[in-house]
Amino acid sequence: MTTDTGSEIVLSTRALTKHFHVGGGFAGRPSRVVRAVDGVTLDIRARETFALVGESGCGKTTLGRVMLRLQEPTSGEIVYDGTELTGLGEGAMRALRKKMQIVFQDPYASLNPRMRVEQILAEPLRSHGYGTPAEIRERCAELLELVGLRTQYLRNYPHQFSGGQRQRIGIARALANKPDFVVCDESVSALDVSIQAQVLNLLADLQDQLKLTYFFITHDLAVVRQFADRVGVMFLGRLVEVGTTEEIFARPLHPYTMLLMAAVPRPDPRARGGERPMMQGEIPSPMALPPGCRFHTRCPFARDICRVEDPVLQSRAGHTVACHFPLES
Amino acid sequence: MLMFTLRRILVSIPVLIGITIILFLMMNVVPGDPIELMMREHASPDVIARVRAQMHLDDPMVVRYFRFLWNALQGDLGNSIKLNRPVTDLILKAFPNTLSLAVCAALVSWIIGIPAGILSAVRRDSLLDRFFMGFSLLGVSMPIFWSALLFQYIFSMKLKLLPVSGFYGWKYMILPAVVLGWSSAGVIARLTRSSLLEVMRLDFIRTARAKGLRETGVITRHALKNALIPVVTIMAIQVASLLSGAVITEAIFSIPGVGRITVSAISSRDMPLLQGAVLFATALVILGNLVADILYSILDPRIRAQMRKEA
Amino acid sequence: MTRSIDSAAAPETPDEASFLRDTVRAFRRNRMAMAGLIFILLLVFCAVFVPWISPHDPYRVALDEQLLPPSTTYWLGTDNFGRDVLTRILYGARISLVVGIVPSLISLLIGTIMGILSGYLGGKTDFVVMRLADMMIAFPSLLLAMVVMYTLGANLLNIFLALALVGWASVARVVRSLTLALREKEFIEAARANGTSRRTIMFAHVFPNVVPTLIVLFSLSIPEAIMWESSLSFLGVGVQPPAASWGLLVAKGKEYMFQNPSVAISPGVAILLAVLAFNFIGDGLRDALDPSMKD
Amino acid sequence: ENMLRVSYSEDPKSADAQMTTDFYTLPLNIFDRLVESETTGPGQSALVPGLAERWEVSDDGLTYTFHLRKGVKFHNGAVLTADDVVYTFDRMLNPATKALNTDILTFIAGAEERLDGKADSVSGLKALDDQTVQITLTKPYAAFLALLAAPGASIYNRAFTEAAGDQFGLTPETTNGTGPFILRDYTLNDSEMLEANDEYWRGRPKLDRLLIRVVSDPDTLRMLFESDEIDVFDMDFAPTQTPYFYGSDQWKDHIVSGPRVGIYYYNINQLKKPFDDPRVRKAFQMSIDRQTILDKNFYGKGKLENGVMPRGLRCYAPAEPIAYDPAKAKELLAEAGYPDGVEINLQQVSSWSSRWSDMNQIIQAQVAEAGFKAKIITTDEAAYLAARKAGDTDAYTQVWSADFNDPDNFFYTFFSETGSKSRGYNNNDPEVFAAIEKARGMTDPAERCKLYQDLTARIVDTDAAWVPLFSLDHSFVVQPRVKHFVVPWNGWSDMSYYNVEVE
Amino acid sequence: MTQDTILSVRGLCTDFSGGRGDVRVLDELSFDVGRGRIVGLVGESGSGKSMTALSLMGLVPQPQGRVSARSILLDGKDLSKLGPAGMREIRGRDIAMVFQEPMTSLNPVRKVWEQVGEPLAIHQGLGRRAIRARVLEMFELVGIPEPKTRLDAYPHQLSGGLRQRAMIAMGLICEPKLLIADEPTTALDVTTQAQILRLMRDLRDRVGTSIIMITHDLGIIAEMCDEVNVMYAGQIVEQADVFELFERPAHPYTRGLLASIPRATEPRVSRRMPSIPGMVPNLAKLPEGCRFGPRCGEAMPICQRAPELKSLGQTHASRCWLNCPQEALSQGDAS
Ligand SMILES: Nc1ncnc2c1ncn2[C@@H]1O[C@H](COP(=O)(O)OP(=O)(O)OP(=O)(O)O)[C@@H](O)[C@H]1O
Ligand SMILES: Nc1ncnc2c1ncn2[C@@H]1O[C@H](COP(=O)(O)OP(=O)(O)OP(=O)(O)O)[C@@H](O)[C@H]1O
Ligand SMILES: [Mg+2]
Ligand SMILES: [Mg+2]
Repeated sequence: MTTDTGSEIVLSTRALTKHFHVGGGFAGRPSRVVRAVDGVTLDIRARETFALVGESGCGKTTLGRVMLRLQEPTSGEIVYDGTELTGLGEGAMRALRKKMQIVFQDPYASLNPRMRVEQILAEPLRSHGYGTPAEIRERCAELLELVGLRTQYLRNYPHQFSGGQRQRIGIARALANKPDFVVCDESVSALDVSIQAQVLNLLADLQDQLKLTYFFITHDLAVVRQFADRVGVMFLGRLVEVGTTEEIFARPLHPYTMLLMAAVPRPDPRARGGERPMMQGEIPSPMALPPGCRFHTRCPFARDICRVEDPVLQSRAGHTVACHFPLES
Repeated sequence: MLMFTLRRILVSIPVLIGITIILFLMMNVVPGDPIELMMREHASPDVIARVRAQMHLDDPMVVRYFRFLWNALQGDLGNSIKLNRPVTDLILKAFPNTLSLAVCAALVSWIIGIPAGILSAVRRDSLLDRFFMGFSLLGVSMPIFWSALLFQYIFSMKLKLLPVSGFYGWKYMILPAVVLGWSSAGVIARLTRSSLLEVMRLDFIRTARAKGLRETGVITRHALKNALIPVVTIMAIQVASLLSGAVITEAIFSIPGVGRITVSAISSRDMPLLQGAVLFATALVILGNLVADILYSILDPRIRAQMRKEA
Repeated sequence: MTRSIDSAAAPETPDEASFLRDTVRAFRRNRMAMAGLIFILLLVFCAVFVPWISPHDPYRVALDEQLLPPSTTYWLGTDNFGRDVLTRILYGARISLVVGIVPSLISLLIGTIMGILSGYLGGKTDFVVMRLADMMIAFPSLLLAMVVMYTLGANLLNIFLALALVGWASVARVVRSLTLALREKEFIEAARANGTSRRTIMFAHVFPNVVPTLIVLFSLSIPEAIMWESSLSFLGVGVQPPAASWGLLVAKGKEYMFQNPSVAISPGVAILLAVLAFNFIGDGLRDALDPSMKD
Repeated sequence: ENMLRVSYSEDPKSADAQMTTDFYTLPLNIFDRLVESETTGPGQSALVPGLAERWEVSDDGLTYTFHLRKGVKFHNGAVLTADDVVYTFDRMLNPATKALNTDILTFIAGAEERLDGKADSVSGLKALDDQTVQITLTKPYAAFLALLAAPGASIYNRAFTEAAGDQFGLTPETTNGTGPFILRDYTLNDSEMLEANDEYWRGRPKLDRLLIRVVSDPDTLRMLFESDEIDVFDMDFAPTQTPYFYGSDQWKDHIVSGPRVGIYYYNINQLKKPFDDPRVRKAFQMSIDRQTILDKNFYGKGKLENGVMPRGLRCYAPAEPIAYDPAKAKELLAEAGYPDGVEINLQQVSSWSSRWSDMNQIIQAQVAEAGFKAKIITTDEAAYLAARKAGDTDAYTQVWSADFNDPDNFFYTFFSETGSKSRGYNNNDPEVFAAIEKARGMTDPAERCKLYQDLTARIVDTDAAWVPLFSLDHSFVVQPRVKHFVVPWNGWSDMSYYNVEVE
Repeated sequence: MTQDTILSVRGLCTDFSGGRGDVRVLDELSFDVGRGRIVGLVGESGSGKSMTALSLMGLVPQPQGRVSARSILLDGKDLSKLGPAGMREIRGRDIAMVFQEPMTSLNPVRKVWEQVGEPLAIHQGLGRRAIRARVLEMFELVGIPEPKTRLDAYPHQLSGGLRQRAMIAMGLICEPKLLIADEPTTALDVTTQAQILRLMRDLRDRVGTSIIMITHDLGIIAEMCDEVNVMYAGQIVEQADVFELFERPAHPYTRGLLASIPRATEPRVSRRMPSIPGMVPNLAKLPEGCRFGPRCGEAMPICQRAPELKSLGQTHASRCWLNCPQEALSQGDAS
């Protein structure tokens, strides 16, 4: 391990749930429920990079947003640095936001096209009463330098930057108030390969320098392997497997994890063609979850019990997994 | 679908009630007494007072409002003060005229507006585009009473093709419908144009072209239906707004429609008639919106699914 | 510093072209829109300086010079009081432009505030505001305007009021739907994640992003208001003579159509041109402000 | 087919004469009155027997006995009786009717009590037998017979009218009279169709049918007329077309014109400054160039008036001419303490025809020369009526044409105690009030006329309480096939089409 | 050009005229596609991959875009000499295209089978029944489960994977000689992506269609392609057999690219990954000489001059001075 992951827990969730009601409304029939996040219990340690992987629509973004209370959880607890967030009032929550930040996927959409870089960076500072305008200006310049951009860009608009530069601005904004905990929601997915590496390097440097904790949401397993300390694999609103990166990649216990990893195309023409196992069928809708293990419809190893009983997350061979019949390596 | 319709109707109830309250307040806070207006100086103050009392005009406003509401709920909109006829009768007699005018006008505006919009979108920035957009905007830019005069003069006086005014058959409908329809054709044309331009930028148009489809095929088979979705929804609303916007046309072409009744109700402070007419017109606009939504869902399978799910 | 990698290749002077400049450039390339703009500017100039430009008094009554045909003294002839039609049209431009602009501004202001509040706050606020807007939209607009004019009296202020009442609701609807879309944007979410207050978000993030649409709405609602005023004038509840507005001039001139067509046609043409010009400007702005139409 | 097509600019709203003060064409053609005023020449009329064959007036002028014509039938076949007459008048005075024309009958004994709801019947109304009606007045009133010829005094059938209730006159089914035409079709805001009454007691009218179309737009009306969809073009509905028709070779020979027993005037409110001062009022009179307005704005189709009575009215005599003299007016203003001019308001109503606003604009320009800074105030009718009643107006212009041929119709309307206040003159001159009351009861026509002429001098010259302008001719253009079209004596648009013929 | 070449492009240039003058987005592209081969087109965003596809299809937005080429031979026929009508004949019949976004590339208001079968109606004039039958066959071929019930579905009723399968069915329905797939799996999940890629390869094996595979994912290239063209700023910078490319990348850009791909198969060594400094140049403001020069760690003085695409053997070519040592050295001396 290259980062000194502390053992103290910076953020944890207990049975965190977020359900969306779609349709319905008054006088309509009861609306349908999307179980975007369905009972997630998770501990994130200080100064680690915790990666969350899973397929599109499995609830990664929702989990990240709920953790920051950008969306209200339906039930469950979020404890940040000893503070229970769920019951917190508006004002207290706003104050806490200094310490918890988020970097978004889309560098285009996450910067207000009508604001100059300076205004973008100053906003979080102002929201938390950072100091005099002069101090704020100074801090903005400092931030820009921190992410490797020249300070004369302060007066430019977002559209005058390339994707990678924009993402740096997004990162600078997240770092404005010296947070401890940063959610990176697909922060490098939209970037070109050659730029992606630059930004990942930047994130790594900043983590070392500023002692940050990353909650790193992605669907790119390669990035996870190269960047994360621990990994959580999510499937339809549930965590199905959690462990250190090496553990998970070397010995996936959950069939889903295994299949996910098998699906990643390898940048090596010699490795192709090998008959890797492949998932069949479609992912069930989060509105109509099957009974039992929610993965059983696609699982090549499913047995009777899987169709009836929902497995719980349990410790197994150094990491945790939610499966009746975890794979043995 | 039924649930959806029901829900929409439920939501529009506060709107209707709100409108009657606003009207009631507006007409009551300003000076002017329908009885006095009706009797002018011919009646002594005593007589006026007596009549007012007979018509319950002296009751507190709240009482009067709730009486109105209660009666309206039972389908009784009262008697017109000035015309001395049941409001419901008056409106129901005048309504078919206005409706046929509005529908014909809407047809005209579609006949002008939609092809104009399509052509100018397809030939964007060409002379043709300018011409068609200009033509439909011309209708928007001419006061109705002005274009009415022009059309009457040309088609009735000079060419003797159509009757000047009146409402006794389909021939009488043409001029007013053209005048009124032309005035709203610009909206349709502009919407069609921008909507089509928008659709033509979408990915599936490229897909259609990649199949080797001709440009006309691309437009008729792929772009048009998508582009017309917002247009059609506006069209339904437009019929409703033409219904209430026909005031001037009705006056010029001597059409005994709702608009004329309403105008005279305003100037004579004929509250029951005005309330009734506005309530009716409003209900129609709401109905138009509802129809628009239903049309929307018929045209767009995504919305259809949505509504089925919601209901 | 190792991290400055990026700056090395970045352009020294970043692309100067700002949003505004792009818009102006795109607008200027649109010939119809430019023609419209020039016409309107000319009109505004004439309207402002008409007392110095025109030798005629717009209110002088000279019954022996009734309904003269166009001549070198009276370029567009005279009306039934012997007043110079051109001068009246230019004076009319003052009122008509004001009638076009002021109520549009008012409805834009109200509509924007309501729309942003409704769209951003959602919930009860949204329900109430939208039902209010529904009411205004469902209320037959010409009748609403007439009710206002009849009950509160026919004067300029009430015309503003009537037109603003009619206009704000549709603005609010548009702004609301824009706000709803913006609310889902990541930069708004980022602001919330920063602990930025709702007021600041609405004011500093949502508002600037609806401005381009507002500009387009504005330019398109001016001609609409001009037409509304002419309808009200025709019904006798608009601007009152001897003041002149285009709507009034056309409505009055119509009576003399067969004696001196110029009296009716000239102000009509003025309306026509101005409305077309504003429409072209509006379309030009829409195209110029819509980034997807830009290359 | 033998049909005459005429137009109205607004829907008459009802055929019930008791319910309207504006629209008399339907009553005049559907009903008859006890007495009729017949047009005997341009601007001239005579009272002739109508449903009453003959009548007697008692010497004290208080009791009128009418002998009804025998065998007159209503459209529904009912025979006219004296009880119908009593019923008709009682209905008008019955407060439940909410009738508008009650002042026709207020002289009848007991009328006020009935109106005020203090009595269930009118003591002065009696059916002596089936054919005889006796009406008793509270005091003699010289113009009573003329009043009974007014459209508002049309006679209804008791049984039918009672059954129709408040729907009387609104539909063909609820309308019934004795007149020359029968209402066959009534489409609100569109048209009314009348058909000849074959049983009419005076003989069947020459027209088979009479169509009254509602056409509110003047240009449309003209085009309808020119494309032969209308037979009679009423220039009152489209005054700006006057020069066109007078100048048109096709039409100028088909113009039927007649004087109007009506007068254009300016009202002045004496309750407020500056018109509380007679010098200011005089100045106002003198600062208006009436001849120019008449010539230019009304194409010279009329005559200047200098009194309260227009030409054609009984007792009319030319009055002292009012000179147009802005210089003098200015002097008078200065004398009254306004050397720098004075501000006044000219009131108008937005829904009125543009004729009034045109006139105000011209006068605004004209009186400016004398130093009146006139502001034109436009309100809606309700607000205007309220303001007038409250005495808040300065001046307004209007026209009044005779309902019945008697000066009382003018003097009482404007300068009686009630009229002066409710119409916003506030010419609170007790002598004038007394004189008007006195004139009403005078029986000697010559003496009575003299009194009215003196009153004119007093009101117009001495008090300058009123600004007479002019009386206009009323012109119609008719299609060549229309025969015997005559402008009614009072110059109204409302008329009986009994004598008109179509080829 | 050999018998086995289905497409041979020579000197393809595409220019755009816009607000700020003309921009050349494709600069002298030349490449071949062999019969039954899968040729990859890889490069970063904006490098001109999609534009290449559109240029071949004749779908470059008009009138801003202009395409010119010395020749574009499709099975011997020169597309660059065909007019719009001729191109329409070819499109959908001889060359078909599968687009990136399966959701937006299908018309939301028309049933899937109508859309998939439309090329048949256009090019073969088949009736509705025949088309429906063919579409059903195609659905089976591309592995759409329960194909019968999917015929009458609307696009929104299908999942992303199914939609992309339908798109592929649409592309293949006229049995084109060449299928261009522009990032066909970018919008899909990893697992679905793998299914689609396998499907495309199977189809190539069974039907024998040649495929141009456009992607920015070198993993996909390695999985799928026989040959690769690497694009940078509107030019092909390296052209090679896929094994050649991954084992002996000749261009510094390709090398940088390969190095900066994170690998899921190898344990982490360091968190700092090799990366190419700088950013992709703006086509309107290209650097002098080699377009990659400013970002290149191995830049030399001669890189001020634009290098040519130089053959390094039968199956390999690269656009870099490093591959022409003599010239590079002599130039270096001269300057
Ligand atoms: N506001 C919302 N209302 C209703 N459903 C929602 C809402 N937000 C998310 N969902 C649903 O919740 C589920 C999880 O969504 P989420 O965005 O968290 O997935 P994700 O894993 O981040 O997917 P992706 O990889 O595509 O970003 C999805 O089915 C989505 O449709
Ligand atoms: N309409 C246009 N006008 C001017 N330039 C354009 C236009 N469309 C595309 N371009 C330019 O052409 C270049 C090539 O674009 P292209 O879409 O082919 O890139 P790409 O390699 O497919 O990228 P991506 O991976 O993002 O799809 C880009 O630099 C782009 O800016
Ligand atoms: Mg997500
Ligand atoms: Mg692309």
